[in-house]
Amino acid sequence: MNAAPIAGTGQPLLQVKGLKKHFAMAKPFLNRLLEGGEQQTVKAVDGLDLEIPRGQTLSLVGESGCGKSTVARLIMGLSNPSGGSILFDGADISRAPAGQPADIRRRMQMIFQDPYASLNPRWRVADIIAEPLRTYGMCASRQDERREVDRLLEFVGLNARDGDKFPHEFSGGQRQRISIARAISTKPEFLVCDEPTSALDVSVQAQILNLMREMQRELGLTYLFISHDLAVVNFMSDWIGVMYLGRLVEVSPAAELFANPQHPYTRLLLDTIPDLGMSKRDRQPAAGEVPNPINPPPGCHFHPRCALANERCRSEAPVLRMYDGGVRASCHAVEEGRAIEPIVAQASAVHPLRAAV
Amino acid sequence: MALLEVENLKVEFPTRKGVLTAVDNVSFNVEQGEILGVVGESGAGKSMTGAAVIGLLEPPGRIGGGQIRLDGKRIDNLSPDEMRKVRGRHIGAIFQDPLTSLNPLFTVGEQLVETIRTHLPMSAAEARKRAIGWLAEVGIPAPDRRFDQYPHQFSGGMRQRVVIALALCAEPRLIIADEPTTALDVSVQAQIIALLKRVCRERNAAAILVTHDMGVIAETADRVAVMYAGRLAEIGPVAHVLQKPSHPYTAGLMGSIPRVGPRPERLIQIEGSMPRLTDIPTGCAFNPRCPKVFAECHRVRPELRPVADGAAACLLYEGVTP
Amino acid sequence: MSDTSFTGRLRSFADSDLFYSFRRSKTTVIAAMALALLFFGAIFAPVIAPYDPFDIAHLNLLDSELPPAWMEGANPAYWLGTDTQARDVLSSILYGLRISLFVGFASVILAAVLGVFLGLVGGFVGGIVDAVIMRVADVLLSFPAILVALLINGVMRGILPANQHESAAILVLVLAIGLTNWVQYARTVRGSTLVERQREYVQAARTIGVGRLRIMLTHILPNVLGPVLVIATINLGMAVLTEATLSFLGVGMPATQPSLGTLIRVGNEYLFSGIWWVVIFPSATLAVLVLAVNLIGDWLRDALNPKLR
Amino acid sequence: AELRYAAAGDIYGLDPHSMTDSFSINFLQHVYEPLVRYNKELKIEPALALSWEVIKPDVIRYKLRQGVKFQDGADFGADDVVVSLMRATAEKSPIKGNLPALKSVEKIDDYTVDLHLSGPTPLLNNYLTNIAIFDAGWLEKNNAVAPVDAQLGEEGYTTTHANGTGPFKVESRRPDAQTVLVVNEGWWDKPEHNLTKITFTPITSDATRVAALLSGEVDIITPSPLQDAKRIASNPGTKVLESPGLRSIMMNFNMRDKLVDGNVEGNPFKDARVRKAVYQAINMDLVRDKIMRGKSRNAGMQIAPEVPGFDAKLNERFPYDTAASKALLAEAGYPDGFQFNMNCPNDAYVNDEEVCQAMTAMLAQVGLKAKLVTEARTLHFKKAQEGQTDMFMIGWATLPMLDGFSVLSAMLHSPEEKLGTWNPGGYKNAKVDELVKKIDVELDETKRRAMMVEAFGITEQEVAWLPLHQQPLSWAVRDNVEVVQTADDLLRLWYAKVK
Amino acid sequence: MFVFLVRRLLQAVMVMLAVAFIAFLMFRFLGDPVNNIVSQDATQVEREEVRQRLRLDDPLVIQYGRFVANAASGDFGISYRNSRPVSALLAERFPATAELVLVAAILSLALGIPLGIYTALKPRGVLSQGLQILSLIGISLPTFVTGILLILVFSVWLGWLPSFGRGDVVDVGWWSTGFLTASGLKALILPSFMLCLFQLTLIMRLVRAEMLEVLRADYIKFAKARGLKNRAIHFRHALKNTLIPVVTIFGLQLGGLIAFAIITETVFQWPGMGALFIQAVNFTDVPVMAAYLVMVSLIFVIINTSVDLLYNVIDPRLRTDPTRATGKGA
Ligand SMILES: Nc1ncnc2c1ncn2[C@@H]1O[C@H](COP(=O)(O)OP(=O)(O)OP(=O)(O)O)[C@@H](O)[C@H]1O
Ligand SMILES: Nc1ncnc2c1ncn2[C@@H]1O[C@H](COP(=O)(O)OP(=O)(O)OP(=O)(O)O)[C@@H](O)[C@H]1O
Ligand SMILES: [Mg+2]
Ligand SMILES: [Mg+2]
Ligand code: NI
Repeated sequence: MNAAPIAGTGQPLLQVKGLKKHFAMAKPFLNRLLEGGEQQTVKAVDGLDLEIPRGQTLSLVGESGCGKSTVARLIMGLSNPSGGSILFDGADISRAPAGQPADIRRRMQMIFQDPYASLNPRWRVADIIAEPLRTYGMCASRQDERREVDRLLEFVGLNARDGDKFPHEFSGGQRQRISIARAISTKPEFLVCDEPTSALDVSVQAQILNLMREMQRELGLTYLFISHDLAVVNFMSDWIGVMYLGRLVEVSPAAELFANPQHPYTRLLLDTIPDLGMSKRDRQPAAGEVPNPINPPPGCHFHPRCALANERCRSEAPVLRMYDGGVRASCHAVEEGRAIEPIVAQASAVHPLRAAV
Repeated sequence: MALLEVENLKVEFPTRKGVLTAVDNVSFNVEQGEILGVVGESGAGKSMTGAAVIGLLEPPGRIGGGQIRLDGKRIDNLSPDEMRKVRGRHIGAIFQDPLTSLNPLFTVGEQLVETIRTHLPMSAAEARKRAIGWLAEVGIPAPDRRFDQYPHQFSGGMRQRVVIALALCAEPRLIIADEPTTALDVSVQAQIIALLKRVCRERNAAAILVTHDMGVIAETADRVAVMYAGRLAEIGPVAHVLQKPSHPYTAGLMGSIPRVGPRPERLIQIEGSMPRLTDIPTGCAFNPRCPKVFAECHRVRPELRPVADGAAACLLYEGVTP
Repeated sequence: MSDTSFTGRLRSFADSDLFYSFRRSKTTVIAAMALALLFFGAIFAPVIAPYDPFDIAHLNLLDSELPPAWMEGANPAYWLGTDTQARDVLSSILYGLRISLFVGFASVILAAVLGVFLGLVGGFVGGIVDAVIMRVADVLLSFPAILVALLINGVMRGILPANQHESAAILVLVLAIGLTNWVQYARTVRGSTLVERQREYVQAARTIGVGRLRIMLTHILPNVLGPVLVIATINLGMAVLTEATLSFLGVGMPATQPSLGTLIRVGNEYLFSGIWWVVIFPSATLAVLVLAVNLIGDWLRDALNPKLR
Repeated sequence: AELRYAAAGDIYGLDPHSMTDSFSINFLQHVYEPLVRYNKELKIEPALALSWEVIKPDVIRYKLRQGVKFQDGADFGADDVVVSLMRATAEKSPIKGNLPALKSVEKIDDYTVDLHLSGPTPLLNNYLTNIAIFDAGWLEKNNAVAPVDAQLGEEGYTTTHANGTGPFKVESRRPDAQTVLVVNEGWWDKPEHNLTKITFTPITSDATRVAALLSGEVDIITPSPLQDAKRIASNPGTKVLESPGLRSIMMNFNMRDKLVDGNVEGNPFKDARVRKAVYQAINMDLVRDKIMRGKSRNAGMQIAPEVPGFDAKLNERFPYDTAASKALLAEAGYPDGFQFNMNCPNDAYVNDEEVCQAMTAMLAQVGLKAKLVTEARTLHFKKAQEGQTDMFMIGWATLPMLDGFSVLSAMLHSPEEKLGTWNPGGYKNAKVDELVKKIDVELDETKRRAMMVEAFGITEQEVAWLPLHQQPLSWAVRDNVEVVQTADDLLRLWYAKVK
Repeated sequence: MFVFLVRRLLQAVMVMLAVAFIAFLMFRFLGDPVNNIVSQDATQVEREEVRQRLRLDDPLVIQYGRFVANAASGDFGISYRNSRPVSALLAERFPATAELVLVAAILSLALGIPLGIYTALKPRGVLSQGLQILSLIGISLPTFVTGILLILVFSVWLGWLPSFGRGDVVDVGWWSTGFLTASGLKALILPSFMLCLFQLTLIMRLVRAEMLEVLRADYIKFAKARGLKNRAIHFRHALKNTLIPVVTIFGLQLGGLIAFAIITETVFQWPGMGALFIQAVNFTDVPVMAAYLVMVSLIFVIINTSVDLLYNVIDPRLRTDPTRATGKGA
């Protein structure tokens, strides 16, 4: 893949700098008063730097709770960042609530994870798809609107007549198509997709992923794609960012990440991909679970699970550093060259596969 | 003789619009110590098959036909009380969500001891020792301290370990694991699967592993059954089914899985989606989506036929030619 | 299913699961029929009631205490007999039903509107507004409805000028019962709102830039109304009963504008004197009314509960 | 034997000086006694006083009974009378109105007292039947010489403790639940009763009270609901005691300048023709036959035949005649009638609410629209006295006076100081006012009666009030109980026998 | 746990202050207290004098403070109707109501829970369908009608049970109890039955609904999969989980019992606080109304607080993790 360096040509469509979101774990006032202790916070996103070049896809992967969805919500303006900035096409929208300013927000839309929950069960499909059109006043007349809706339905592979139905009359894959139709109805340039296929069966997932790639080609869309599935991410992305407890531990061009994972956590993730060829192999995955985000370990958050951890890792938080091939990783071990050779065998031999049927 | 023999199993749901057949004429065997993977799309009937075997179909669901034999003895027509004695003692089960599988009001220890003493003649003290042993066995650190804790004091992965201990503590010879890892984090999933594999092997227990996840099957199962719309599409050794699928559906399924490595321009995709149980087409249930469909497919329902090392239900293998 | 015409909708309703489960439950069908009959009687009381019990100019004491038509000494013009004031018992019941049902409906509507509104606002806006609403709700909830109703009733009577009491009685009752019962709606709606608010379709609407109020009204409201309907049905029975109880305690409807409860209170005094019809018929009507409402409420609750499907 | 008694309400406390409620005062006469009392025939007879003589028109001398002991053993004497009468008439006493004429009491010797009055008081003994005599020493000891005024947040020893000379003593009392009296063995009078114990229970609900009698849980109930008479009579073991009573039920008219809730200018009731129209629109025979089950006695006067001042001719009612009524209304300028409000109690008199409902129905037939309000008696009488009604119901038994003057002074005299206290409608007739003042001081009984009849005659012609009927007394007892039923509706259990 | 306690207590105090405020307002809304005191024809000067004597010319806040202070020391003034201190009246009546409510509560639990379990376990049995219908009728019949019918049948027709009152009572200290005499116990039967009927059906329905819900839970399915005996599943696993919400609701219902005692006491002439209250309402005896309100709220608050505490004791999730102690559910 063309691993275009981050500071490549032109201005990236989306730029996120030092993005932070801290949730106050509001212990009731009285508890604090009587039990002492400070106000606790969950650092759901803790200083995130990202850039997504126009027309490309950046994916975020990481375990549940690492803050992927929070990033998506921050970018869409669904919640206010505690710090940092979000630039869309050069304009700072980090403090603008969802939908505002209309001329910028219209250009960015979102596709959600759960095709069952993302459509209002009491609305007709045509109304659902037309809602953004109405809100941004993009259609002159009802006929206009209906024509546009029909076009969108057919674009995503549904029948124009389906507009009169209710969501419950559709299968999961079809619903996700409706969500997509709604998302592209305002002719956005940028789509945030938060695990758009994780609730779908593989055979349907393939349809949706193909559709999204086609759309990208045809409409020149830029994606922020979120998933916990590395194989899916590989299929979709130009860039992959690996998150761990609110921080990016590694951002690399997709091929580079698989070929040459730097951060030990990335390696761990790659190692969890079961693979077809090594059938019945006993893996001994890294022990331990994702730590509690309320009280993350000091220094490098990953150090308790990391074989390479040393004193420095326990006390000092690493920062993202640029390495060869556009790879950026935040790890003292990598920086110091303590990291051993990549553990995951590469593309040539077997086809590791991680799949959800 | 196989440990478990399922023959022409039918699971039905009477509804206002007639009887739904959620599992339709499914037959398979599970050998001693073998892990049989069951895959298929959501709603294909995987869980219902498992539930029928362990006798826990929720009403109005019912077994509408066929036989289930454990060690050659029929168990599908046992009285509720006899069936209860089979459950836990001979067949154990693990469900998807470890969070809700444990009763929040009883300590982990109480639940273990209770299960052990229901099935094995043991004093409370012995049972306690045995229970702590099980906790240690499934890899829970400081088991004697953990024994007296409540489920909510355990993390998700630990809870699933407890669930496994509970399913195994009366030493059944067959375990039905219905998506035991879907609710867990990616990195924990692998741990649990490894654990399951280890205990099955050590105790020479067989398992039916129901899952969405082809990767899990690939690593864990000896044989795999592929279900589609309540029917068995294909069954055979893992390597065979995954690498050289016989049924067009299995083939499509394998193709549509994204893989790590050089990425294709498009994934192979099967058009459409699995039919609802209410309108399964006549003939082969897969015929509307099948790339190799021919006229007969719309009329004749294929039987499971031996193909290579396994078996597939496709007219292509019935000597019918397009 | 996607036919938007009226007949189409009707057909799709007749085809729906709800209607199917309704048809299958015989008790519910019977209850619905009984309820329809009572509603009909109440709504068209002025038309179908043989007499107007409020038209005192046409009462004749000579006709008082006549037994029901099938008994000896009865005047067949009065099917269910007459009371001590020569009022036709059947007509009194129809008019009393009117008042009972009016109080029931009005207070349920008041409670529902108030509760839904507060619940929506509390759940959607959150923060201090929510905290205040819910604390008030907690306090109200820990007091039994009948007591709160008694108190509100007492205070209202205290505030109103003395000669307004009679005419305001019905409003006082509606207020007292309505203000007592909103909590349940508010809690339920708030709960569902908290859930719905997190639903992705709401997030989707927000990303589009739909305003808060609009989201609340067009997206969330329709989706939280299911349980409200169930509560409202069950509450209707409770409200009718509460009204009757207050009237029985003498703080409800006055004898000049009797509700079913008042009829029972007044008739109660004649229970031993052989004029049983003045108390038995209103009691039976009340019981049938509440029973029918409760049966339908029960059914509705089960039918709308996705877990029970 | 034990007698179990249930009434519709409880007594207000144990201090007969702290309340005006005649039921409570009467009940307490089983414990406390007055100087003179009514006997079975409602004639005045000596009680704690033996005899009396008029020394001067305004000074009466009472000789007291000797050898009487209070229930705590103390002797009865003149000091007790002085202290008790002064206590009852003290400035703060709630019942000072029950003995308005008393100025002071003078002890002559241990068993003689002089009562100094503000003027000639023909009805002094009638008043005195209602004033209980306390033990002076006991009052002093318990710091209760001053009357108790509950409204000011005071609680007296006497509210919860009793010590009289009467035939029974209080054994225990739980308000609203049970008051138990036991026989006073040391009573001065020879008991006609054979009771050892009286258990008194208030039961508010008519139905429950009847049920209690029918199920044999009580021996006597007062009142017994009229409508249940048949049932009680037909029940083996119970019977109904009925007789005409003293209490006359009547309606007052608002004669102030405006109607409280009317739809016409001014106040039509100021016109006697309108009042008469109302009168003639009401069919009391029907009310008697249907609502009162034939048990009431229709009245043209505001007093019962037993009461001095009664006149048979005056007791004739104007005939029920709707045509005449309508004609009168038309004549007065209200051919289509008008609207006004009518207030009635719902717990004070026999079938009070029903009677009022029936009246509104009858009035409607001549086009008069009465907006009926029925309430508990406390609220009702408060409103009535504050003039918040156009027509209200009241019942008057003239007790304890047992004399027509009671009606004349309280209800027919125009409101003025202590007179006309129950004339909130504001009826005023100079001649009547003059007669009332004369009657008040006239000691000659025949003259007095003649004047009373004259006054009643005037007011009747003017339809000052609307008399309805005397309500029947209705008690019910078990067959083995014998009680004396007097027209004043008061139960005197010292005449009771249980077989 | 300590924090939880403090928070609940603070909340309870807030509630009581609010209730006291309402009670205080009642004095003002339901008529000027001066009018209740002076005679009809008192002059303006006299009225002012009384006003000053009662310190009614102080600012409202101060008066409220005084009211609260008095109420806290149990002083609610003197009943207009009974001429006795309200606190003494209430104290006298309290045992009657407490015993009635206690017996009714025990009855409704002792019958409601087993019936609820039965109907949940045998949802399609004839008997439980019958019970279901009966329970619906139970909540549909106005309690006063039931009470009257009970009297008619058991006192008047059959003559088995007394129709009114408490029977003989025995004083144990200041507490007068009807538990110690035969007639006292007999007198309890009808009223407590009438009072518990509604709650009984309510609890039965609640237990049934809750139990059915629990029986659908995953852990029950898993318990079955472990081959546990039905008895253990139903009565150990399901019942314990069922009872947690039932405890909360029962706390609320206990309040309901106290309130509904008003009707029972009216029908059966039961000399309790409810009868006192309804008489006070009819007589506008404001001090009694206010005191009843404050007293009953105090009882409610105590009950609710103890239920919350109990809840924390029986639910291990709350016991070990006090931050989750959110009190009762919906
Ligand atoms: N509104 C909130 N209040 C408090 N904490 C929150 C809130 N929203 C998210 N969090 C916390 O922030 C962290 C990140 O959550 P987020 O939903 O972004 O994770 P995720 O990576 O999307 O996980 P998943 O894969 O499960 O969707 C979690 O620990 C979560 O508990
Ligand atoms: N109570 C029921 N009534 C009617 N149909 C039912 C009922 N329960 C399950 N089914 C149907 O039975 C079929 C098989 O369900 P099953 O749970 O076995 O699917 P599955 O393969 O386990 O799916 P998943 O991967 O989603 O768990 C489904 O199509 C479902 O619709
Ligand atoms: Mg997420
Ligand atoms: Mg399943
Ligand atoms: Ni997945």
